[in-house]
Amino acid sequence: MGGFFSSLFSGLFGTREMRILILGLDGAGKTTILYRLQVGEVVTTIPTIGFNVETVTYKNLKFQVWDLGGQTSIRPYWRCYYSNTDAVIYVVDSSDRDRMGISKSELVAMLEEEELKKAILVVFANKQDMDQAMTPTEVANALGLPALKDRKWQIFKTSATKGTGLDEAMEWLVDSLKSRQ
Amino acid sequence: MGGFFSSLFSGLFGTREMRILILGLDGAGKTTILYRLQVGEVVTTIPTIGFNVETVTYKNLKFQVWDLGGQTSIRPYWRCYYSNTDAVIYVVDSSDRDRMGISKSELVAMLEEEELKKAILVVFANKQDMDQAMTPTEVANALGLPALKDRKWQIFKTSATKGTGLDEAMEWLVDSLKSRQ
Amino acid sequence: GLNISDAFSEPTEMEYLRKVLFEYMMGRETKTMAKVITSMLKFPPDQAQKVLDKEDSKPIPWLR
Amino acid sequence: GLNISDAFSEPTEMEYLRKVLFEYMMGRETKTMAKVITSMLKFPPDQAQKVLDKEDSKPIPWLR
Ligand SMILES: Nc1nc2c(ncn2[C@@H]2O[C@H](COP(=O)(O)OP(=O)(O)OP(=O)(O)O)[C@@H](O)[C@H]2O)c(=O)[nH]1
Ligand SMILES: Nc1nc2c(ncn2[C@@H]2O[C@H](COP(=O)(O)OP(=O)(O)OP(=O)(O)O)[C@@H](O)[C@H]2O)c(=O)[nH]1
Ligand SMILES: [Mg+2]
Ligand SMILES: [Mg+2]
Repeated sequence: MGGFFSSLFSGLFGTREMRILILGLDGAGKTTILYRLQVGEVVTTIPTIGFNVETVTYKNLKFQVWDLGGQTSIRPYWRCYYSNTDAVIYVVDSSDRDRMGISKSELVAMLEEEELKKAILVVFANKQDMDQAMTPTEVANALGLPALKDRKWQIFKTSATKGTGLDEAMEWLVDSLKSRQ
Repeated sequence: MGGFFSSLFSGLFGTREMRILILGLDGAGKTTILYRLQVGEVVTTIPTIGFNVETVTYKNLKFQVWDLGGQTSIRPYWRCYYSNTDAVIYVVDSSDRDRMGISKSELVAMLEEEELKKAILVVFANKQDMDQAMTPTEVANALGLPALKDRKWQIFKTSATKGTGLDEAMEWLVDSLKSRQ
Repeated sequence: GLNISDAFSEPTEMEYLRKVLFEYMMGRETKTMAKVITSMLKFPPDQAQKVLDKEDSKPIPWLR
Repeated sequence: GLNISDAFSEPTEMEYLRKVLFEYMMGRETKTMAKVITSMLKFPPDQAQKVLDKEDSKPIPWLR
């Protein structure tokens, strides 16, 4: 899609489907979140080798939401999906302390990409229902979020399986997308 | 392409381009032959990883000629090209006595395919300019041609580099295709 | 799934796949190329069939 | 050419490639899928570019 039509459609807010990517390491809960958002239920997932793409309607806004597989060997192909992306939902398994560093590297690499320069970032500190879960503040620090420049971002504590925190996060995202215009 | 249009066009002989495959082991001389037929010259070849497809005009007839790479690892994919084939030019390096058995197996496997049931077979006993070259009769026997059933076939001695024998072979092929109906 | 190194024993196959895919993606001889691709990558039969049916439904595949 | 076992260290990649190719061949999200394919199979830059240009020239790729 050329930039001309993109701009035209961004102008007529509400006409163009917003494009959202759900990214994060394998097992973080991306697919669970996608279907929580779409059908409001917890579905049984298998590791995503490829992607899921669904239309999600939230507060009368339509989103085309892409949930990409997060396994190590297919992470390098995330970048092929960046074009025309309005927002990234970055999902972290808050109980997976060992891989917080890897999660940070992937996030940093992603945010360096030109095509995502204007994308809004929402981090889901997921699996908050687990005992060992790091707090959102701990997660934010581990990912280096406070140091981010020129980026609209926010972190939310979520539990995709319990269904907590998702609404607040989506509400913030919708407002941010709208105010960005 | 559906069978309907194929038949329709076969009926209007001369309208449909005939489809010809050039097959044979790697190094047999297939690509050399293709370009000999098309431009009348010996071109410098490299092993074909993939295929070459050219339109060859012979005696006012147009052929779509496919030259498929013959290396062991890509031979299994020859069969993907069989559909709607009118004739197969099977090229043998007559000086390659060691691999005559392999060449036979590949030929036999090919002729068993349903999609080639009606295809005419022309064998080029190629590289006749070489001292160690087997005679066409020897090649024919080594390939088991005399035992073929329900198959219109002929063998010709050729040298693609010297340019000998190709005319006779093509003449026979054209006549056979015409008389076939 | 199959390991790709089982599927492709030689670099030749990789180069071949690339060549065939390129032709397919450029819209040339797509039906034949589709057969090669689905067969090289061992598509499950139902998916291979869907792909080939799709080819047949393409507009004006004149003497493809 | 590159050996495919260098290119794909894991069976996961083979399955991923199959999935992406299937979507591409079924005509879904072809531009994005083309990017993944040319990048997984390490198309030479000029060929990758040709493929992507071809995608851009396809009729009515509405909000592709
Ligand atoms: N306890 C807990 N488990 C969760 C939560 N969210 C997801 N899970 C579980 O985590 C596992 C992985 O979830 P998925 O949604 O498949 O993970 P993914 O991020 O899509 O993983 P890939 O597809 O491999 O990239 C599943 O067993 C989920 O049920 C959560 O908030 N709390
Ligand atoms: N002496 C002699 N050499 C020939 C003849 N025909 C082909 N060659 C040579 O044989 C070698 C292989 O020829 P190609 O035409 O590339 O063989 P091919 O059958 O296309 O091989 P692949 O593409 O690997 O399947 C080249 O060096 C040719 O010049 C011939 O009639 N006589
Ligand atoms: Mg998943
Ligand atoms: Mg050749």
